[in-house]
Amino acid sequence: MQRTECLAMILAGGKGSRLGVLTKNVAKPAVLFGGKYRIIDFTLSNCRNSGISTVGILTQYQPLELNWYIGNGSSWDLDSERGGAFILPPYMNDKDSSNWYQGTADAIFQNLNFMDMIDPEYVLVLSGDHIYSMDYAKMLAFHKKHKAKATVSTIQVPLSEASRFGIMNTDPNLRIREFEEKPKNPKSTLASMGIYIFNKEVLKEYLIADAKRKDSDHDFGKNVIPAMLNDKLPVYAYPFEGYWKDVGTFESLWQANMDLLADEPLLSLNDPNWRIYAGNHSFPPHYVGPKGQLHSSLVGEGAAISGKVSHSVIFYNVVVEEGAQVTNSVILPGTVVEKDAVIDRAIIGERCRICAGVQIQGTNSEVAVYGNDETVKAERKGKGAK
Amino acid sequence: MQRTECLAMILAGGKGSRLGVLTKNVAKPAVLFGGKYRIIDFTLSNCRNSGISTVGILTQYQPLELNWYIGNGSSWDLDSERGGAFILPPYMNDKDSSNWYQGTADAIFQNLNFMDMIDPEYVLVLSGDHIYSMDYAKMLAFHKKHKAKATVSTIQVPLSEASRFGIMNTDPNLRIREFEEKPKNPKSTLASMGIYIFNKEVLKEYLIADAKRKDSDHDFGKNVIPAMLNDKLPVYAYPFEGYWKDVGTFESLWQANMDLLADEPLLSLNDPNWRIYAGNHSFPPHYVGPKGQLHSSLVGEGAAISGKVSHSVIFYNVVVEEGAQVTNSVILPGTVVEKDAVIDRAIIGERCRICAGVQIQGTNSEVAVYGNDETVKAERKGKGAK
Amino acid sequence: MSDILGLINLQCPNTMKELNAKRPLASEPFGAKFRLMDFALSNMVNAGIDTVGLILPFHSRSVLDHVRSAKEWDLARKQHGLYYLPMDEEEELLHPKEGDIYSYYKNLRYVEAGQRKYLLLSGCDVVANIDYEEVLHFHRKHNANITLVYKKQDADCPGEGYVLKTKANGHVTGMKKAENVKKDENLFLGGVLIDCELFLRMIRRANFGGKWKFFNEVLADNVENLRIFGFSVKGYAKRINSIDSYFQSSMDMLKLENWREIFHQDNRIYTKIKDEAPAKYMEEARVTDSLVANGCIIEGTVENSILFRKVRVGRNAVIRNSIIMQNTNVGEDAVLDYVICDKDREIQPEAVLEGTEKEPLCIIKHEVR
Amino acid sequence: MSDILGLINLQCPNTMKELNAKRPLASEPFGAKFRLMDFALSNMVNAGIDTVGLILPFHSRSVLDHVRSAKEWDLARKQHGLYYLPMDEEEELLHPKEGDIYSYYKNLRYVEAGQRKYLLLSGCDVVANIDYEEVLHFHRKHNANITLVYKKQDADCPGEGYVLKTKANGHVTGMKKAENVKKDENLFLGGVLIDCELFLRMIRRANFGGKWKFFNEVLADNVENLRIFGFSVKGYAKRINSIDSYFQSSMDMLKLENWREIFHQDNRIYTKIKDEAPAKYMEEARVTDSLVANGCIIEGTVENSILFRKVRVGRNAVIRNSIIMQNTNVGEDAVLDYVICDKDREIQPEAVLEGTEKEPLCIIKHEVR
Repeated sequence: MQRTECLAMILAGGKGSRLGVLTKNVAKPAVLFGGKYRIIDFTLSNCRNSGISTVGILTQYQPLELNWYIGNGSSWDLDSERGGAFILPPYMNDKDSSNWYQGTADAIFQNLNFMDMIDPEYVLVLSGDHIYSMDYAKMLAFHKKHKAKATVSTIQVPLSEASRFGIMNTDPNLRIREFEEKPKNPKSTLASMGIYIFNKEVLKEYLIADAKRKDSDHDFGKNVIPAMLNDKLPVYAYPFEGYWKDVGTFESLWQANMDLLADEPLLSLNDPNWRIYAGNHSFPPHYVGPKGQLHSSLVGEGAAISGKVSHSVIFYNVVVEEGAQVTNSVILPGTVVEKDAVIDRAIIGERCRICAGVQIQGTNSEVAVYGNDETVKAERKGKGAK
Repeated sequence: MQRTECLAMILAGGKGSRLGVLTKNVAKPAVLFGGKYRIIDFTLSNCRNSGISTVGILTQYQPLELNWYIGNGSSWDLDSERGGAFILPPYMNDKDSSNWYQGTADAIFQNLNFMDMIDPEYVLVLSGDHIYSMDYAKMLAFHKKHKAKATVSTIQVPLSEASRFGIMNTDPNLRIREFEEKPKNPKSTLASMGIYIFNKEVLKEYLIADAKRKDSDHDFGKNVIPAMLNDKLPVYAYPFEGYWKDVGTFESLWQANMDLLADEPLLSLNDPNWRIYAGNHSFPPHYVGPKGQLHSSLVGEGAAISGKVSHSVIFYNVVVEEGAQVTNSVILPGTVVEKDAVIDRAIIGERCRICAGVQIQGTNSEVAVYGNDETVKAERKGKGAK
Repeated sequence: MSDILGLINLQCPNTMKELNAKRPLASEPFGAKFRLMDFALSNMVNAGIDTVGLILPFHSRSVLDHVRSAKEWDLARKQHGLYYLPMDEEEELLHPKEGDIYSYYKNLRYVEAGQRKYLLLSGCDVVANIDYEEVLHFHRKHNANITLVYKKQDADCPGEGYVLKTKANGHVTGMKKAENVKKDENLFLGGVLIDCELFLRMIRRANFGGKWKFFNEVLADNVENLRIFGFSVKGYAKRINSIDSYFQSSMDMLKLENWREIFHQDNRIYTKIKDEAPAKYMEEARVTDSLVANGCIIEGTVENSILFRKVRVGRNAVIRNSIIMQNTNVGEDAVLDYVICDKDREIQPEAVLEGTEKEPLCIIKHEVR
Repeated sequence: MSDILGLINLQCPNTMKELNAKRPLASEPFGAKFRLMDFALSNMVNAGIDTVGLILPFHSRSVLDHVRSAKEWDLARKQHGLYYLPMDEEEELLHPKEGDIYSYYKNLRYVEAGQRKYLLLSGCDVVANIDYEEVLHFHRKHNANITLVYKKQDADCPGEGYVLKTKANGHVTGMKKAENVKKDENLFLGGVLIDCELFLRMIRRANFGGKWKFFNEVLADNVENLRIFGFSVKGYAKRINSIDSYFQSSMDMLKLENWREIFHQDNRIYTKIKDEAPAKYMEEARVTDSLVANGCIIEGTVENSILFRKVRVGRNAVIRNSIIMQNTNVGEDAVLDYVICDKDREIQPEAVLEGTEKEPLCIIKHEVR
């Protein structure tokens, strides 16, 4: 049997507080996206497509729906005897002490024994709440080629946004010389994506050291990477190019959905060589009625469209009745948009009922948002029930 | 799709403190038994053989090896799309509060949302650390026949041991009139096995009420069942007959292993209609050398026996070299008993090396016990490295 | 564990050879993402049946390719699950026996080893979402030896079939083969619930006695001796026995109530998972009265049609009254009307392909899969 | 994802018809719990190959029954995994073509769809734990077009086989068929690592040119044109081509070093899981020099023998130099010497069954499985 070369550890405990009603009962990685997906599908599919078959998923906040969704990992072909998807919640150790995960580095630190059991050569640390397609095998090849001890995946961001990220300065060989977490005056626009590859033994050493430091936030960007740089370890910046989005707010989640509707979207869902895997629901192909109208939209399975849908993302099992109009919106699974209802610039939660004639209208600066299982009887404008 | 009639919830977080070195890194349900099994195999196989396909496994103490072992549940045919094995560790809820499981009832209470998601008619509460074969379908039929709200599985115990158990008094119809947890002066010998069936809605109601009571230990035997009796709910005692053992100490674990060596053991491992499923290791059939001698013993796969083994349980991948003698002992996986070593009345941990010529001798009252990965070079008598 | 053992005979005669001579009827695509065998398999699984034997036709490649490990039907199990029952005698092929009795006889060991009380036998030529739990309930309630599943016909149904005469309580008093099935006749749908022991006895005796056909040589002869009951399927149920009935039944799915009843119940129809993206409608798309599967990208006009997974409809292309199977590209400005187009075809831009309602134009594959 | 696509030809000629005329060689039990095909399948899986095609023989029942969903080999996958490649032309059966080229030709679509750089082709008649990762390394190092896996024979090996002439660096300079393979000759073991593109080209051309046999009509003819290398297997490797070689190879497993090398490496041999209890030795058991599988219960004497799963050895029974397959009961006081006993047999108490080393007595099943 082959040794696991690279183990992926996905941080999936995020609460996603700014997504309000959409993360009331689920962790952010479980938020729905793109007509059939959940955000974590992109990271899991990246693993699968990059040939990484052993994945630890570190959960903490409201893990039930996420655990249920991931199940045995079979949707991503991760239900393998020699690999697999392992849910890693916080646990109690033999000293009867126990800790909730304190920071990104602490979460990995608390699972050192899992890492030791798998015993990979490299550890890939990922976040479960980014939307992107990325071949980690290329990043690993880069890491090996540069004989790095750690590699940080990076992307160019607009200078105006740089202070929201970890920003790096590199030498011409892409070796990182300086790393500043959320600098007030960023010196470059090369931002960390929160994706790291470490040589396992090096990672272990630094995590143990970091855990002992009382002044540490136990965070990769703030503590572990700077400590490695301080010790002059070879840490490199892998330059990623392509679509990458951390959807932290309603508006960015909405925008990321709308991005899919371009004629040639930057993030392709239809690439036969880079499939995006998702949980399966066994719904039939969707139905379009005699008066259905569909333009510039994505429509999931099991939906029944008898009204007008344009520039929208319609999830599985949504019903749009005759005379209803859905524009510039995201309708989550199982919601019924009744006769003559009108929805524009909105995100509507799962299993909602938008009653006949109701009008929902977001604004340019703020999309209207409704949580799950709501029945909307009267007209409401603006931000809805956040 | 059929509704799940009965959901099993297995309490598998026990530390098993009295099993010392054998539970240093694993929870008690993961302790090895019978040449190829772990204790929880019996409960999981009972579920499988009773037609229960949805199982929640509540873990807390050192869950890593247990999680790894259970994996996607495929060894017990629990990797089903419409059922499955779900590991349920403590988690953080949307109020940012979090609790370790406080008692048996609290552990179930904290997973009410899981129960609601599955939405079964009945909930079967089980312990993951008992060794027995039991058809839960019969107990469920009993529960339904008596129109009980709760049913407690019971077994007759010797009067001398009754004060270690929850003891019941029943009327002639087996309806429970009184339930005393560990009574000093037991009034009967009908003991609770810690196995309960509840109507889900009733269980939910009582768990919510129990959770609010500050004076409660949140324990089924101490609190929940007495509260139901107090409210005059129909609670029945299901009479189980057969082999049942809670192996809490080295001696009882050793004895339970020895029980398998009888010509017709009370607990059969060879019943084609009641298979005991276990994780699989893909080892070959075991090898017996030219000078091998084997009597009254169980031998697992991948073992290589060139010495003398009698009245012992030999796990997979154990090596017994020429001239070595193993008697009345349990040898856990991967251990090598070198030339001329002599072992009697002992439990030897995994991957140990018992060096050539060493003698290990337990006593009548105390078996010798060694933990995992030990190299035993010199003779030690008695209790070993507990 | 279910009391019922499942057995599906995929050796249905292929009545749609026009479409693909080597693809067995069981593997014909249906309903924009399914194959005909999905109905028989899913109906069994939905009734909690955990052991299903598939009697394979000689051309088994497309079946094995579709079902594979049977994960999608939750039948990839360690114990029980799916059993492939292949042909394995040269004799069967060289001198194929008419009828199904010999096929069952050869697989009696599967039935014996199953150790269940009942056997549910099914063909693979029916479009229906049948609740076999209800059938079992009916079977027990009537203390029947055998229950046959039938559909009372709403209209004449051309082509041969077996019809049942039943009393009001369902007791079957007569069975016969009809050259054409008429309105109000009870068409047998192929589902047979029978005690395993009785089945074993009947098949052994029939094979020994040189009989060939289970329905008309064994069951029909026992109408007097055994308690044979008929279970009437109330919902949509149609047997596919020609291109014509295939086309009609496909078009039936374009009615919302049929689509809901067949596909959108609690009891789902399962099929092979392909992980395609949601269907994408471009700005110029005009689609009405259609079923559209995931993976489709539509720039043209689609009316009253069924698009399987990964169909691409080019700009200004027009598809009407047609069935377009998986992975076919319809080029720009092409016009299709009353067409059944097989998998993986390339329809050239500006092509004009027209059949008629009575005779849809079949565009077939050259290669076999 | 592996660079290698696996393809196993299970249409090996059955050279052990004495034992079971309808069981293909691939399904012959071996080594107390395995079947011969387990070696080919496990060796591929252990090299990280995640897509394996099984070219089925006509008598495929025992193969489908053993492999089923392929979970045990970790090949029950959504994408990739195991593909059954059945016969599907009457012609193949009516006028079977000699040789293997037509079988490959018919499955070229599988090879094309796999989209991998290399193809690893294997038969199913070899007992060996082969590290194909090392073979790939060797193949790349020598920039070979084709690498053939062989074993230099320690002793004469009766029966026909293909032998390779190699230079010191492994370059193959000659290939031929031998009627009897001699000591020190390089016996080809059936493993071929080849670029997919080259394989596709060669098979298309060979089939078109009316050639039948891949080894001696295609590979042998290209020794001059292509870089063909031979990879020498250092460890235990034996081809099963007769009852005699089967018996010898089985007995070889009773040497601790062979048992360890074949079965007890990091690279395991996988087989169907049966969930039997550990073997139970009763007070009276006397067992030496044997392999004993789970589920056995032994009260008698066993020497120099192989007991498959669920064999029961009654009190005072004596088994020597024998292979007893799964689920056979040996009655009290029975005596077996040089016996090969098929599955599910009942050996009566006090029976005396004796073969010789040269000619073991075969006790066969009547039914087929």
